[in-house]
Amino acid sequence: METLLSPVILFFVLGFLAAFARSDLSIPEAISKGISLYLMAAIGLKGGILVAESGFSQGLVSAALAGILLSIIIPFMAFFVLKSFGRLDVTNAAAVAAHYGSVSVVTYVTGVEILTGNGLPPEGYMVAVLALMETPAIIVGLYLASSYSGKQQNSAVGSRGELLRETLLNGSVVLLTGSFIIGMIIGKDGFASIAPVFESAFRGILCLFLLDMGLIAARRLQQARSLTPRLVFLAILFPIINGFIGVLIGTLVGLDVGSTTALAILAASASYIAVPAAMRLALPKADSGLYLAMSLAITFPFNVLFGINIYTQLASWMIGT
Amino acid sequence: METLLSPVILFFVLGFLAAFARSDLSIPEAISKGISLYLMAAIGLKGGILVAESGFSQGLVSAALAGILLSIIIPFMAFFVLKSFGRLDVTNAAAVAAHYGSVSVVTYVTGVEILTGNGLPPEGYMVAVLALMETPAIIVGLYLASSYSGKQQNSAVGSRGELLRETLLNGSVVLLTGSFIIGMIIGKDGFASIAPVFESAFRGILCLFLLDMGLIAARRLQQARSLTPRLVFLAILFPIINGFIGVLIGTLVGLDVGSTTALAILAASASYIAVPAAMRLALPKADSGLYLAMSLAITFPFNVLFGINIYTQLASWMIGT
Amino acid sequence: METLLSPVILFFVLGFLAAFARSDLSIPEAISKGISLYLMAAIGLKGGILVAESGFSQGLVSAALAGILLSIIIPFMAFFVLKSFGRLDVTNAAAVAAHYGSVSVVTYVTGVEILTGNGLPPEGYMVAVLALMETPAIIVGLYLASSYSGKQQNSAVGSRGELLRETLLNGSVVLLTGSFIIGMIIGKDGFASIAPVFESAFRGILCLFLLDMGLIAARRLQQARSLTPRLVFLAILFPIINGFIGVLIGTLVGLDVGSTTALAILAASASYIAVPAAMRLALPKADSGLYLAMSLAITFPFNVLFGINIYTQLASWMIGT
Amino acid sequence: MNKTSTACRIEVLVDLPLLRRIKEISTEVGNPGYTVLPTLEGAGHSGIWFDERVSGGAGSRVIFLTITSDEKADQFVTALEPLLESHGLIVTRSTVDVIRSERFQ
Amino acid sequence: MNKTSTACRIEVLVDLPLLRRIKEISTEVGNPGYTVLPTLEGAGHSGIWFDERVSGGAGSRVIFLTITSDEKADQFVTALEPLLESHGLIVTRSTVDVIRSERFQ
Amino acid sequence: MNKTSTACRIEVLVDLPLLRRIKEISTEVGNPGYTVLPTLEGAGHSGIWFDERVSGGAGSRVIFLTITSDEKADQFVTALEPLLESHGLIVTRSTVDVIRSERFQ
Ligand SMILES: Nc1ncnc2c1ncn2[C@@H]1O[C@H](COP(=O)(O)O)[C@@H](O)[C@H]1O
Ligand SMILES: Nc1ncnc2c1ncn2[C@@H]1O[C@H](COP(=O)(O)O)[C@@H](O)[C@H]1O
Ligand SMILES: Nc1ncnc2c1ncn2[C@@H]1O[C@H](COP(=O)(O)O)[C@@H](O)[C@H]1O
Ligand code: NA
Ligand code: NA
Ligand code: NA
Repeated sequence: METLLSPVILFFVLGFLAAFARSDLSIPEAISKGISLYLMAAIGLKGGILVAESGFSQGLVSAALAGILLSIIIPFMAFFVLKSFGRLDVTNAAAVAAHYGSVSVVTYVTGVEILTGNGLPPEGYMVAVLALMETPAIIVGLYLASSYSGKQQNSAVGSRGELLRETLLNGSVVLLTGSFIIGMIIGKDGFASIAPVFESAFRGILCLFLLDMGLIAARRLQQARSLTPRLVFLAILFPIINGFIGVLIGTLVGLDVGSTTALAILAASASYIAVPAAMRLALPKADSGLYLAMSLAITFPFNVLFGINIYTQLASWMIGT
Repeated sequence: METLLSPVILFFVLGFLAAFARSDLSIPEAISKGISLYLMAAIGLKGGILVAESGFSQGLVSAALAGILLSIIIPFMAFFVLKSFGRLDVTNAAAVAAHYGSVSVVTYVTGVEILTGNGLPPEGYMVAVLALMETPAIIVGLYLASSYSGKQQNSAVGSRGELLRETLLNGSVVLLTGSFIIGMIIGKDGFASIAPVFESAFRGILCLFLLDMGLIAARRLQQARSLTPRLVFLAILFPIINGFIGVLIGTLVGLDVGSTTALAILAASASYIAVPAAMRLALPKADSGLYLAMSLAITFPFNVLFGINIYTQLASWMIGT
Repeated sequence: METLLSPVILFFVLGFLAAFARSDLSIPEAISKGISLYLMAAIGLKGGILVAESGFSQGLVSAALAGILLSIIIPFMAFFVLKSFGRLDVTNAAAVAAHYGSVSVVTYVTGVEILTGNGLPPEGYMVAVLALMETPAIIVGLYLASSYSGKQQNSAVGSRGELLRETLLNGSVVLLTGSFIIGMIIGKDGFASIAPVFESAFRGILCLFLLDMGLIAARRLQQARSLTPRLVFLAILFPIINGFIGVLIGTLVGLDVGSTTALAILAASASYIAVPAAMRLALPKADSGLYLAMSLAITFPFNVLFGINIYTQLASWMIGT
Repeated sequence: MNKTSTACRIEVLVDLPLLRRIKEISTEVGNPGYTVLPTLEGAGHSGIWFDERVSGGAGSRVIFLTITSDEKADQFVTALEPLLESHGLIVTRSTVDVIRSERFQ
Repeated sequence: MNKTSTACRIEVLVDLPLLRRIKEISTEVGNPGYTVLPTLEGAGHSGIWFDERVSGGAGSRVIFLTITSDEKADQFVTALEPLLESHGLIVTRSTVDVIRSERFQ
Repeated sequence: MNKTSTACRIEVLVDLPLLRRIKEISTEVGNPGYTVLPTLEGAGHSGIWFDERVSGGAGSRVIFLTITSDEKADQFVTALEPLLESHGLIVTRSTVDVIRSERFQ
């Protein structure tokens, strides 16, 4: 409850309500994009610095494997549910499934803010796990689309290898990983002089970004014509199930409560950056209004408003602090 | 005098001179808009936090009523002066009058900075008064235009109700009010973690914004072809008179010196956000170059450079500190 | 070596590598431009404040004369080398030469950060020298182009006087000079309230800007079709020679180590703001891909990664601390 | 090869606050497809304007671009008429070749 | 006076992630000249989109504009065909007068 | 119904630092109306450019768009000629239908 009254969440709600009331409030796209790059650089740096301090531990390897595993199995499960219960065709089911296998940086960032506020900061290396989880689901999604539809989908836009390269070099992946490495190199001392920007300002800027996310989420929701009640239901069910699996696996591989919750948040979140861009290229017949609506307009708000708290409770209860 | 040498004012002067000398210095529009949203969020938050601390007082109600009253009577007075002495036709007189009835957020913000610097911070609830004063003048302006010109003006663009809804949900009104409410909810404690952005950075960012305002004001002035000496005179007379009335009413309803000055600043300032947008829609025959020049290029600089000081002196003298 | 591991430099390297790997990472142009304006305002303010504290000294006059001298002789020397060894035609040689005679604000800013980190902060008035050195080389470049090609080059776009006016009123020159003057007026006390933005945030924002510079430099390099090995060689040789001359002259006129190094950095750096814009107008036949590649994609990285350190060592050795 | 045929390309230069109305009008005449393009500045009988954004889009203009059939173009332009005069819209119309013209009926 | 002659003006409305491919295709048919224009928002059979940038350009579109000879235009459009259907590109073509037409061969 | 008639639509792709001159030339031939459109990137004989803004607009281009009468179009293009060759402007011209053509004389 208290979490819901944090400024970050309140700004999200403000944006959502404003767009719903059809206010013309809007943040220039250049600013949104700039803030989103800032958030990635900041979260990458912070993760790197934490790792520089505590050193790579065994936990990193387990968490990384757990993350990759999750980003492969989640799209498989999601695909079949979307096709059967969700009544989507193969292409759309595969495209949506890929989104749920990948991750949302801002959900993660918001989660870390809340966890840190509750005295449960996740390990720094979870940022590396975040970066690792961005891409695999895209490959799984494309595999699903081509095996089940029986045709090669993206011949016109270049080979699959090229698409893979583009996805791995997606700006957000590169910036996150690069900043993580920079954080490891500079360590806490090197960070001091840039901390006013990348640390002190972080929460305030996150507020502005979530205001924008609220606006965008509500607008996407209003314009989502192909969103059936079944799909809305799935867009809430998926994060719960995936978050639950995340908590389970995190506990099994021996992560602490904060990191387990972080893994659950990654599992539960759905991409809205790297994956949509890849899907527009590789599965152009998939309905972009649909996957963006599910990921941005339903799953994202759900996670931010409720999911993060649920996974935290679950993890605390499972691991027992 | 000292006020004129504050960095905020000096950056305004720099922008003004640069544009006057026809330098190509310019701030990208996305940045201007981003900063303007930031300023509204920050001022809203700060007001809300102050109210959360001191509680809603009787002062709020009086100030709110005083503000709404001002924003109704000012356009009436301005309209007749603009029509007779200013020699404007009905439509232009009504459009310009609406600007003077409404308020300028940045003038207010600059005023608060100066007042706070002088140890006279206005009450937090004045932000709510600011939000309340944005809209009524638009309605009065439209009323004046249609009663005196004898024809329905905006039939082509939808009903008056729709226009009213759009104005009330104008981005700046929504953000200001929303942030004010968020400020009241989070209070001083919740604000701490976002204070580096919304408080410490405020003055520096305001400098950059006023640099831009200086550029824009000078460019508007250079391009204002329909600006007669009489109208220039009125664009300086209006803030003085309205500021004076503001001080009077503020004193009458029992506000303190800071808040009285704030009310005077609101009365004296002219809108350049919500009102121009509404006028383009509802009174398209009015000359946008004219009302923006009067409001942005003359009244705004006048208030920032001289008005704020004048109203402060007047209020101090009337209320006597 | 240590310098190479500062976050500012590492972000530059990250950008460079990302663009080289053809990642789609990119910073919105509005943000780049906004940050670049911010950096100029900040560096101008800081210089002005330093001068306000220490007063104008004799050093300023010597440094200013030294700077102007450098910005006149460098393009002459560069022109003949570019024409003979570099095998460029008159127009291109003149255009490139003008770039090397002028200065790069960001190289200077990065240099000051490194110098300050090493306990060798240059005098505040070096910012004024920076502003003075932006323009003269343009005039020399145009003079060279018209005397050696034997024809009037820019008749179609207005007189030379007009071009000069435009260059002197170039946004970056105006903002730098204006902020410098504001800094002198407000002094340390007036600066306190805006320091969180213009001082504490400086390094962090510089990181983001250098990330962008890395991206742009690498992209320019990839697209530079007319860049011959000889020109690449010159784009590295010029900063070394010019930096060396800068150290010499700085030592001769009696500057301290920090200021001497700063003068060397100014001499060694090549413009990529004021000069390219002027050249597009006045020498349109010159290849903009070429001069931007030399200045932005080779000389800039060279200076940031190696040059600044070399000039510091040289100055320390010559002046002997 | 794809069937090429002709269609009507309409561009409307419109004040940002009025864009919503233009979209509604276009949709009402059964022409839901459009693309909006940005502009930077301009000049005309009513003087110079430039997009500074601080005045809430009052001074900003965008181009509403639609490709449609001749009939729908006529209907659209007719429906725009009241706004044309009052709000000083600039409307141009030209014929273009389109591929897969069935999309623009 | 400069020689004026006619050329073919092609506009392709394309998803940002696909732009690179369009450039390649244009270059492959021997038509290396182009200019890219921004757009703000739009609507069509697949609903409304707007450029919010946070979703990595997935929702953004740009206009690829090229002026070329009739032959090259034909070749370009033919080479685009596989993408036309699959990726829902919008292609319009018109004739314009150009000055110094030798630049657009 | 509004009177429709034809006018001449001219587009000039121009380097940002040169825009001021183009406006002056247009005004000098008695054609004060124009709209400026942004561009993002492009390629031509002189290589690829993209709008990164840090190099002060040297690498940026915009489109100067004007709708005018045939005569004024001729005059404008003639007045542009010296710049055409020297500054590598790209000028296209086409005929469009306009409503309220009296505005574009
Ligand atoms: N008739 C049209 N006129 C202009 N733009 C269109 C039209 N139809 C579609 N578009 C643009 O093309 C995009 C994709 O169209 P569609 O594939 O029909 O959804 C739309 O979002 C618009 O930006
Ligand atoms: N064929 C073309 N079609 C569209 N734009 C072009 C074409 N050729 C050149 N341009 C544009 O004009 C700029 C300068 O062309 P150029 O002088 O040939 O390098 C290019 O960078 C493009 O933006
Ligand atoms: N002849 C023209 N060519 C292109 N754009 C024009 C022309 N005339 C007017 N405009 C645009 O339309 C806006 C309004 O025109 P006006 O109502 O004449 O002031 C101008 O600011 C320009 O952006
Ligand atoms: Na996930
Ligand atoms: Na007022
Ligand atoms: Na130099």
